[in-house]
Amino acid sequence: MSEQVAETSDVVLRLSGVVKTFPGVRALDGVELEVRAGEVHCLLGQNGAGKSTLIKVLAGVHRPDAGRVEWLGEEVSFSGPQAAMKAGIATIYQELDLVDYLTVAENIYLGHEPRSFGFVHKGQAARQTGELLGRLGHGEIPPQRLVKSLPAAGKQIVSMARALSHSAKLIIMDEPSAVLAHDEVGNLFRIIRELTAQGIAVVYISHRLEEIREIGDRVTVLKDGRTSAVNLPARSTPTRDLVSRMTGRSIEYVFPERPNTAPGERLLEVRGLGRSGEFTHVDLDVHAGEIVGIAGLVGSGRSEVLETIFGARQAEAGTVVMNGKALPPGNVAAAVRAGIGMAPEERKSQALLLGEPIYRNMTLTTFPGYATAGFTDAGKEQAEAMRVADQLELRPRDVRRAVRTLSGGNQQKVVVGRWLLGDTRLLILDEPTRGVDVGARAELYQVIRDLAASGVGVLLVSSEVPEVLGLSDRVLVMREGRVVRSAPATELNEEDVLDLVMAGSLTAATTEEVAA
Amino acid sequence: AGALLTACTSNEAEPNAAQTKGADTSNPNAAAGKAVTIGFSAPAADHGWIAAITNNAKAQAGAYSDVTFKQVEAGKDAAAQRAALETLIAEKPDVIVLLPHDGKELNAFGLKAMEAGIPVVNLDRAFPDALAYRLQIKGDNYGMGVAAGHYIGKALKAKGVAAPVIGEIAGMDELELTQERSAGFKAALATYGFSVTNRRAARFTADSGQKEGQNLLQALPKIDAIWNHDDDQGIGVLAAISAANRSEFFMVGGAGSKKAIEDIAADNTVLKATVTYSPSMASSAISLARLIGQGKGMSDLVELQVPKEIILASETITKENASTYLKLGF
Amino acid sequence: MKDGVALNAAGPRWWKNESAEGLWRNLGLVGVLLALFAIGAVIRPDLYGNIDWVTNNMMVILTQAAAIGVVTVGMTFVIIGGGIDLSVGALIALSGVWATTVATQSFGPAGMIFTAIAVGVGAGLVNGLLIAYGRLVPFIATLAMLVAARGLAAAISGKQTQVSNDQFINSLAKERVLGVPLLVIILLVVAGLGWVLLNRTTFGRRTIAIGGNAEAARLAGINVRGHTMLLYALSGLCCGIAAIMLTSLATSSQAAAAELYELDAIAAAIIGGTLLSGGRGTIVGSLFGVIVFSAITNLFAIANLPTEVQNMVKGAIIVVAVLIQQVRFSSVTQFARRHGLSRPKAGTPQQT
Amino acid sequence: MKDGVALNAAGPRWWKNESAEGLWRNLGLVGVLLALFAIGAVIRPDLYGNIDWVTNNMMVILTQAAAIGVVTVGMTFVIIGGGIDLSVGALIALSGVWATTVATQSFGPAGMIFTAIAVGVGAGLVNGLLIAYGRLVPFIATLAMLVAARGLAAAISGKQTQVSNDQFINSLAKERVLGVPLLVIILLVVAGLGWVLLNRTTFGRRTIAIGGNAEAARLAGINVRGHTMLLYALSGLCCGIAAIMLTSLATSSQAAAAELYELDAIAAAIIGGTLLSGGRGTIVGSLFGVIVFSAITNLFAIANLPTEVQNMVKGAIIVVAVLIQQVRFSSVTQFARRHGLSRPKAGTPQQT
Ligand SMILES: Nc1ncnc2c1ncn2[C@@H]1O[C@H](COP(=O)(O)OP(=O)(O)OP(=O)(O)O)[C@@H](O)[C@H]1O
Ligand SMILES: Nc1ncnc2c1ncn2[C@@H]1O[C@H](COP(=O)(O)OP(=O)(O)OP(=O)(O)O)[C@@H](O)[C@H]1O
Ligand SMILES: [Mg+2]
Ligand SMILES: [Mg+2]
Repeated sequence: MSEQVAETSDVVLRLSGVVKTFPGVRALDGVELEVRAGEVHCLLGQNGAGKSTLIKVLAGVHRPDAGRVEWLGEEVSFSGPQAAMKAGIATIYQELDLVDYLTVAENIYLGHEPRSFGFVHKGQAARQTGELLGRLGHGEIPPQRLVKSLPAAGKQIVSMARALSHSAKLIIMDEPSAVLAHDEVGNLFRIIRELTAQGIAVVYISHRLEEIREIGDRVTVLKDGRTSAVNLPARSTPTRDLVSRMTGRSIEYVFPERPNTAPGERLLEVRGLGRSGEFTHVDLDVHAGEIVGIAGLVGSGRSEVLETIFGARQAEAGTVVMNGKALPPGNVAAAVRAGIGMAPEERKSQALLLGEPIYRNMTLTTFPGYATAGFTDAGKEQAEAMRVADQLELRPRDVRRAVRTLSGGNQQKVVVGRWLLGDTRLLILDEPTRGVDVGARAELYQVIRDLAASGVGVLLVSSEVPEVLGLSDRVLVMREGRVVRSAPATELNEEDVLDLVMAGSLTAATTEEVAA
Repeated sequence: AGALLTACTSNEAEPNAAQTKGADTSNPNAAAGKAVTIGFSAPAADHGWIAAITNNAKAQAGAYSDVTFKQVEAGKDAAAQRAALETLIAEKPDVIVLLPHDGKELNAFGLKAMEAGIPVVNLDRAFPDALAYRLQIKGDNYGMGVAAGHYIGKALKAKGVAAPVIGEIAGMDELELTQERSAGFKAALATYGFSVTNRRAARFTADSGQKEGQNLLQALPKIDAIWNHDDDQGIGVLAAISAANRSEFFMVGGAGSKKAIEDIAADNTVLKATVTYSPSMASSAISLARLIGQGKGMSDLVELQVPKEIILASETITKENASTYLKLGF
Repeated sequence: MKDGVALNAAGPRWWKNESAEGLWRNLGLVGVLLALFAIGAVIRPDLYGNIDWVTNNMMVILTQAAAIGVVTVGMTFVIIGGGIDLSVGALIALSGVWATTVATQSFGPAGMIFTAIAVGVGAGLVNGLLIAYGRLVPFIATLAMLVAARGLAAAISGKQTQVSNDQFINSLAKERVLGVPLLVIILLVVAGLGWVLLNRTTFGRRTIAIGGNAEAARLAGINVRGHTMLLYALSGLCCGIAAIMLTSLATSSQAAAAELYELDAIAAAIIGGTLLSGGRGTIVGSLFGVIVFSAITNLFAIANLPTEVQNMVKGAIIVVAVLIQQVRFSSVTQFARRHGLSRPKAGTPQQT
Repeated sequence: MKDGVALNAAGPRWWKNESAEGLWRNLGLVGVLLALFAIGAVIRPDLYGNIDWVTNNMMVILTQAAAIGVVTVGMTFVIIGGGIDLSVGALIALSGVWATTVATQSFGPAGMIFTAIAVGVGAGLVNGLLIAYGRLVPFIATLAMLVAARGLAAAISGKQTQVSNDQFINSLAKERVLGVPLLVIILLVVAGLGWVLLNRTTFGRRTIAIGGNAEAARLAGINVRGHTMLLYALSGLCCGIAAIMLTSLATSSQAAAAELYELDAIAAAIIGGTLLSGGRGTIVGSLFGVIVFSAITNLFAIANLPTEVQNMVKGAIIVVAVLIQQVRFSSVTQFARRHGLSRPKAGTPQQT
């Protein structure tokens, strides 16, 4: 795509002055957007800037309160998701909205099943699903398997296949890469390129600037529900510019400096930990003041290791010793008592009480601490939650709001913020920055580093290799349920880690790459 | 009256004329006297017998020009009935006629009303406390079981069956009246040296009767006699019997519904007899309540006041006397 | 569909802070109560014109709400905690029957009360054990308990209604304190304690957390199983208390007592705003729910409707009552918003 | 960033094995049935030694499962779709009573069947309307319907048991086809159609979607409300069919018929593996659930247990049956895992 203004006939979608108000929040406040056929149009903005709301307006989920939506040259007002889909707009939503007890194929064709007289053509659906998944580089996911049995990344791929299953002219992707590991993102980009080559437009949302640089053509930046910049060239606009248009400040995407003090005494000692079929012989130590990162592919068993250490899964082999005391396997309460905290991977299902206020979510582990003789102290809880909200730049800052009304990234901050309260000695973080915007991400890095500096041990998993390398003191690399390398972060670089992570699957992948 | 008519009668909601007593000019008590307000309460009718009780009471009251009939609906359980009665007391009727969900549970209410100076006529389900009622008129549940037991015992002895297989299909087992019926049945059978081989409890409904009947037939491949406590649920029991093509035994019913009496008269089913427990007692209760309200006695008796306790005899209806009872069937 | 959240996802209620919604909901129920009162006044002006009668009638309504109200408090906790207790009616019967056996009665009122409560709590613990540690779904476990407890109660009572001869127990239902029946006071005390427990203690917070998202609660270090067990024990405790209240009212107990109380209690809790899927609910709402049901029955008695008509009308009233709550809520909110009474429209995301 | 690096078949697998769970669960129920049979054989060797009797007894068990089984098929759809239908027993009574009024009977069997089905579907549609468009929670809406329908049935029947004179209707229950009672065949046909509907049609798949994730279903463009309404109509349809079956069995109907069928149907569905929170369930499992309940009652009759003992034992059997399903499942899985046949389940508590 050229970066100068092309003929208007190219424009498939044009939004002007779109407003969407939720009680108490004007989520969109006069948004302008112009998307052309065959381009990847990136939406940037801080958590809560209104990106998801905007795409929900496009997808017919929300009706705008004001403004004009032009689709293929005509003003439209979609009556519902069905109408938008019919018009040729397909969407991958930020929150994974799949049905657990339907198969992969059924999820992909939900609502537009290949059918006659109401009977589903299972074979046809399966075949087409196989083709779609194959296009996505995941022909190995069986179409007849229940979605419930897939990990988060697998579900994301199904969501993508679902969007592809509509013969759409515009595909909207709301943070599709948030749950994807590095190699998967490459895959995603290959698909996006295929799509755009066919003249299909893509609206792409991500908080990872380097992705936008790689795949994007033009960028529209949202700030507080308003368009703060339109149609910037994705490749050439300086990061500093983008960030300042998003945040009004200039924050660099940098990691806090590692202190050169030696880590303290050993906090966590894991020996020979194993669960059959998931991981085996995991040994690891975390010292006070140390940040240990685990890198690996999706499905390499990282989350399982974290959950087993925490007692959320029952260890079948090995020991977990915290502060010199062995923890009983499969007992979260004991782990928490021993001073371990964990921010789990899936915020919606594993971490949040969506209907409850923010502060109660933040104090979910600590509320007994603020209580006197079993009586809770709401004032104190709110004050403490407020402190963390400030620290993490939670928006909106009103801690009495229901968590459900927060944007995805802000929900993630609540999950992490929970463990900043109370006296956690070892913090386990599974994908802590999933969906968190650039500015807040820097804050979060700083918070994690500060925690370590105060003597807390941190054990973190992230699918972003630079994050693991940049933030950790020591890095473990996992592959297929085993730790294949453990080294100080300074001794590893991105290439090394990727090599380690993917050894064994590289050959096959390369063949495929050639084929594609 | 063929089979067709038989069925239709059961679908009528109107009370049977024979179950009430019209103005009898030869009886001085029938003459209009002091106006009496009678409060009435019976459990919500979800089954034929209770429905007949309420209908009879209403119809009997309607036959007297001097009676004001105030019915309060008693809902689904004792608590609901207590609640309804509270509002009735507030209206200060002259007499209360009450068929309680449970005599013991409503004993306290009886006491309260009597203390408040309102005579209480207990219909069918006795209060344990003698101070809680002015008059008790009730059927004889134990006697019903006894009657059924004797009918079956005699018939089997006559046939010369030595160790008979006897089935019993009871009504709702949590009701005390069911226990009394079964106790009477057991005692009467014992006098012949017989006992119940299998006892199932249904729920006074035809569908539950069918189910328990079917199960009973299944458990007992050969049967000599069955006593089914209630003719309403008996419709279902008979259906089960006919579906299973079983006829090696005879059955005795209970209560005395019109359909049962007709079946007995027609003699084309295994139902050979039924032992009565007539809802006509409700009509009598209203008549007596009126007399109590007017301070009169029963004209055939020497006593100047209505006696304190009347127990209806449980009669046995067979093919022979069915025609006389037909008009009493409900 | 279950709780309407999904459908309303885009609706204005989404953001709404829970307490305000609970308030409107309760106001809706108060409206229903007033409407019932008004209907009564139209039907029977003679009675409703008499202030003594009206006061007394209110006490009658509350007295009749007392036992089921106590049960509903326990039920509310169980439902908020993500469960359900179908056995409450049966446990009342079992506790009541056990407390009125000749043997128990020989220990006097303290013995009877102790027995009723111990039986209730014990059976509740069994429920809790089956659910928390046996991993049975609450519906099935408590249904099994319902059936078994009714059977046990029948066995203990020999299917006879057992009369209470204890003057103290029997007098409870007659006692009044400052004109308020003792049973009503017991209900208010239980509800008050329940309110404090739910809203002001860590126990309540855990209950809400477990019902809202059991996995999140577990990962936050809450002992989900132990707590779940306590919830059913609490419900059993309420059944024990209710059993004494019912025994006192009826001066007797029997195996068939408190029939279908489970449905009434669940319905009252839901009408009061408790989410059947767990995680949300209020004691005050449940209390109003129970009182509405009691007032409906009372009005029926006063209007002297035939039972079948009662039932038809009752079905309709339930529907209308719930619809009123909803209409009131959303329209009033809109009204308030239009007149700037509620949270202001913000041009930018809220910065409180 | 590198392009197109994919996980391939040689890499880690992406899924856990869960699909076998339904199978194990049903096997568990078959185990329970066998156990019940074995108990019967021990108690009454005379009967169980007779092959004719045994065959016939199986038919009796199935016949008694027929009406409730049909209802359970409808209930399974409703529950999978995220709802619940408490009104089924009442709708059976209402449909049955309406179909057996003197007036309806005068139209002959076709009129009766049509009436029963129309009444069932109509009432089901009212349920659906209240829930889908009136936004009432299913529990409350169908509870209101329960109360109202029983009232209406009582009004229509004049609280009398209505005898069916229609020879055709009455003969349905006696008819056998190749030795199998017609009612059992009806059950099998309904269950078969239900299975096809659930597993092979868009209607069924969308039902699962709505119950599993209503928001996802909405985003996929499914008309959640319309579909929800159809689900309750379907349940009503099943009630209408069941009403005819019960009327035929009892050669009569009445307002109090089909007492507590709602609890039995829900329990059967859950025991059969349907998730009470929606989104999962099987028709075959529900069928097994119904048959287990029916077999229990049958065994009680054969063993001649007193009612109170029956109840206690029934409670225990339900608990044991569910536990057996679980034990079987996890221990077999463990066995398989130890021998490298399958993958372990996650440590998170199992939801039944
Ligand atoms: N249904 C809703 N009700 C009330 N407020 C809402 C609702 N949906 C979104 N909001 C609010 O609208 C604002 C924009 O949210 P949105 O989800 O669009 O943000 P976003 O840009 O996608 O953020 P993120 O990067 O964190 O996903 C936020 O302040 C959010 O709290
Ligand atoms: N060796 C294996 N064989 C089969 N399945 C596996 C294996 N290892 C992991 N899985 C499955 O793959 C899924 C993903 O595993 P896991 O969540 O541990 O990945 P992860 O490394 O944490 O990735 P992510 O960062 O996306 O969470 C899990 O459902 C797990 O059961
Ligand atoms: Mg978003
Ligand atoms: Mg993971």
